[in-house]
Amino acid sequence: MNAIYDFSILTGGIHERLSGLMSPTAVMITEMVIIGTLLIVFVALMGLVLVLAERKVAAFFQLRLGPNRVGPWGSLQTLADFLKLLTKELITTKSADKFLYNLAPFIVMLTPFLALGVIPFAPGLQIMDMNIGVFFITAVSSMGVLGILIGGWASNNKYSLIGGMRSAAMVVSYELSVTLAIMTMVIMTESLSLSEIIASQSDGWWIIKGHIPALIAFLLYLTASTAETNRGPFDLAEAESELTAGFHTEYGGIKFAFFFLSEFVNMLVVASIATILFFGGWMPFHLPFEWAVGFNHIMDFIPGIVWGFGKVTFVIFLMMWFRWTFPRLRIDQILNLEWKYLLPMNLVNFLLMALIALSGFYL
Amino acid sequence: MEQYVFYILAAIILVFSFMTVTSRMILRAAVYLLFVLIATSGIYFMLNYNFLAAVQLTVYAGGIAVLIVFSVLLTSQLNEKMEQVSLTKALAGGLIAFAGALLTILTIVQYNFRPNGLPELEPSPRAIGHAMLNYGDNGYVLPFEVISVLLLAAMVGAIIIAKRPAKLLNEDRTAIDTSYPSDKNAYTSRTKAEIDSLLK
Amino acid sequence: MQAELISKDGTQEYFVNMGPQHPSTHGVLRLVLTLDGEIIKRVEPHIGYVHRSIEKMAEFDTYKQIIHLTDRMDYLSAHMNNEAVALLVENALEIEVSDRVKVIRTIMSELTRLASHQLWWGVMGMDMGAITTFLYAFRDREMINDIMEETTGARLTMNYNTPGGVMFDLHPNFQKQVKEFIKIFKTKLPEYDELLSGNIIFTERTKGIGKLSLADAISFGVTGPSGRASGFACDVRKTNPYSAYDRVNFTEILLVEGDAYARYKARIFEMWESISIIDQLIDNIPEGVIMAPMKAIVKLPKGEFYQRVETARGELGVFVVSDGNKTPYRVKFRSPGFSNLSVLDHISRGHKIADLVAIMSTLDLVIPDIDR
Amino acid sequence: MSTIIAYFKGIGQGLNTLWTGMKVTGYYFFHARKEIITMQYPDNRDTLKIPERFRGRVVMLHDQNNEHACNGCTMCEMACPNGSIKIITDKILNPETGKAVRIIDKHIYHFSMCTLCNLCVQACPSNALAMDNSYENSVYDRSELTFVLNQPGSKIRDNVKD
Repeated sequence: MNAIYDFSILTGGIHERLSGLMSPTAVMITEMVIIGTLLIVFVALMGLVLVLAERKVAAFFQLRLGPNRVGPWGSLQTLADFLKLLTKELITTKSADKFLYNLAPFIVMLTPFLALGVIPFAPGLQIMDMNIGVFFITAVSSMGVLGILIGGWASNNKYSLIGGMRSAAMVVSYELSVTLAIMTMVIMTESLSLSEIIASQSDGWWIIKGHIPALIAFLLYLTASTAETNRGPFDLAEAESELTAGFHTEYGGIKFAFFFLSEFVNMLVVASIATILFFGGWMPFHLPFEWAVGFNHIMDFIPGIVWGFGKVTFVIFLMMWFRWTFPRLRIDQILNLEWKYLLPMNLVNFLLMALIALSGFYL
Repeated sequence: MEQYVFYILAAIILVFSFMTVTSRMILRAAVYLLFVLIATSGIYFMLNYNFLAAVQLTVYAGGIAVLIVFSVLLTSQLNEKMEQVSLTKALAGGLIAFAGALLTILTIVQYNFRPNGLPELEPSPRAIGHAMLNYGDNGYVLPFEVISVLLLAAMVGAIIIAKRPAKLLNEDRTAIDTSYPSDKNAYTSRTKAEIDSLLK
Repeated sequence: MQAELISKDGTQEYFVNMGPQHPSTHGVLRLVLTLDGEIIKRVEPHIGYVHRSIEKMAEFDTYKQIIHLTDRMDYLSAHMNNEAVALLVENALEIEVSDRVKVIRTIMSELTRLASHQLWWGVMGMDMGAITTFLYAFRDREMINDIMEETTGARLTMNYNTPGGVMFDLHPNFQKQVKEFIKIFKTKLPEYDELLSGNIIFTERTKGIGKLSLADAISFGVTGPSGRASGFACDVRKTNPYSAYDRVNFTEILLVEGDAYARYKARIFEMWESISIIDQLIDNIPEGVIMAPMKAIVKLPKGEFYQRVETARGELGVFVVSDGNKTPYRVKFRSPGFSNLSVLDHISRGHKIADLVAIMSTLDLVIPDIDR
Repeated sequence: MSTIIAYFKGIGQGLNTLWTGMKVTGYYFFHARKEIITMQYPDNRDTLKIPERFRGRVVMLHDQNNEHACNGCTMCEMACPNGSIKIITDKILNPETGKAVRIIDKHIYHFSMCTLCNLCVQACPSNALAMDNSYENSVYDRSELTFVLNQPGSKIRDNVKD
């Protein structure tokens, strides 16, 4: 791998410079502050970019132009919207449970932050390399639904409550499929650490190396994770045409922005996981054949950060494509889909993958 | 540094545990419990025992807490405050809790902790996996499998209990006239004569 | 609000106000739902939020002036509503309009029907969560609106018919534009099928939902595509042909299933039929006057008159009691939306909220048509 | 066995229908440049084509001599279903014949009440009224929607019959 593009040189340099200046504890605190700030900036920036991207993509699917008034190509539109949301009055409905009502947006916002902490976007561009990275992400992402559930209840609105209950029933069941699809790939990667998973794909992405079961696992993961992020066609929690706005009917201003932003950051998280598990994270496109050495070498010259974000963008685009094409499912159909189709298929696929891993029948 | 983090986490656990049992609003109590569970996993993280911490998050914070909130939402007295506990009950409960705490603290203080001399196990998921399915020394395959069977039995039992006699959800739906046959996959236009013949 | 009920299972029923402001009631319809969880126990439509007393206003207007009010009832089939009143006056006075007017009216009716069904299709998709269909439908509808605007001068409230004929002659571009539109729309209509009709999510959500039996359709008076999807042969164009419908070949769309998908399919089939009707007529519009000789002030003879036409939503009846004056004594519109709404409670019981949205969408309600 | 085949067949068919839908939207996405139909309204005023029959609002036709054809017969006032036209007539003496002749003082048109039904234009015996193609008619005050259709200082054309 080309060492020029490794971010650890940069981060290591900063660490050494700081260590020369102050005590280890102070270095640690300083670094934590820097990283925290950067993470918040990153999330805010990605939120703005993704919201704009969603609106533009939706517009092109629908033969519209999308935002094009504020800034060139409408690039500042989301910023303007964000400022508008910031300046709005924060209203709490009269008989809402104020503590829980105000807490819910933060719980929802917390989980993508936690998950982003362990995701490597480029070589060295990772806050913490945990040896159970994938497991950690599934663990924290299961908490996000609590925010929706609590927010839906605390709003004291029947539509919100229905939305929250739907979301809880849905996320709790789809978590199984997400985890199983991830576990299917973990059989191949033989590690839970995200950086090791990426490293195992230096000679080819798992979706190519793992062929049939990997492809099935990818489709299953994509479906289940779309459902877990509450996006269309699984956006039952908000279900505009049935529940007006679902669980965030009563939220306004910046609290609404939190719910809104968390959906997009969650999308980024699940797309990153898909990228890391199936498309080799920031690994360049390599073919696992002898004759492809030259080709592999050329691919190395494209920086890892481009590969990483390029693939994430692709997965996000797929999810947007789903959202802007399909009608919404009904709650019982969603649960049917999970328990009668995704879960059995996942289990069979898991078995298939285990057999393939045992027999060594992968590239 | 680590000490302070521990104190903070311990304080969170203590305060929110107390609030959980004293809160008179059932859903808030559940949310306080969530904080306790998260702080507990924080302590595991501090001990560098990532796997257990993640399990704590998945099973307790993500699973149990969600289920508790979910089932709390299904109870009927959700909007009312729980009744005030009577003084005698509170006293008795406090006394028992105090006695339990005293006993635990005494035991811990009196016990002479010393290193056991065993080699340090690397808490990697790989090692845990090996230990789980190992039937030699330090192997846990029997408890692992027994627990699996137990969980399966519990699940089957839960399904049996939850399964109501097949009752139509739309029982009070006005009876639909089924006098004409319905071919669900056809949906093609028909002439009036065809419909008349279907009706006969 | 009534006390909340405890059902047999010990679960609590509760009320939800769906509307008057709600994204899927498409206007100001208020539905009071009695729910058990997500299951609908009862639907109680509360109407009257856009009541403008058109029937009362019509008592003070001359017959020519009534027509512009009918534009505002079912604004999506404005032309057919106009035609109903115009035909009533013509039949009452026994005026024979020229063939040209008849053919123009038929083509315009079918174009309006197409536009209405296109809008319905887009909104149906949107109610189901597929927002993209809405924009595609509007793209195609725009062409019809442009044709309408060119000839009648308005896009929605056309007020094109008048007793004895039509207000303007066809625009010179009309034939060319309509042929162009038909040509384009024949390639776009299969897309509708690809996007929604065939989509497994869509079929799963509509098949077997909101079943309306033939007997119920007749007893509730559900007409139009909604009624014909249950096998109720109620097409006024066939049963009581008016204008030029007796000289064109078209099939009356009849299905037997009576569920939401059948109602959906009925409208899709109807679009093809509309295209075929326009195809047959557009090339041979006879020459003739566009206005039969009429007196300046129209007075209907004493008596009662009834005229029915097939709008995009079903059978529109106009009932006029005349006392011989220049204004009617009493006017009553039998609007299809009102009868179609009445069946909502009956067919949506036991379904889920999401199904209610689908059922309402397939009934194709236009609230001003219900309230008048 | 047949149920298993049906299960997988169902999955396959379902995925196929989904893919069919995605192809349609995908086509439009990748041909966005050609297919976009948005009209950027306030910017495209120059190229906006309004059909000549478009009913914007009622106007009275004046020729270059500031003369109109309205003799104040109030046919339009009677034809209007909403009462949005009010004609105030005046009488002047014709200097040649010495008879009193009816002319209009003000032809008042309440645009706020108008439904643009075209009946007044049709009712006019001397074709004095017409519909213009204006389409930006919003104002800040209701009173601005009341127009006097005959221009100040205008008079009736000579050849108009009474």
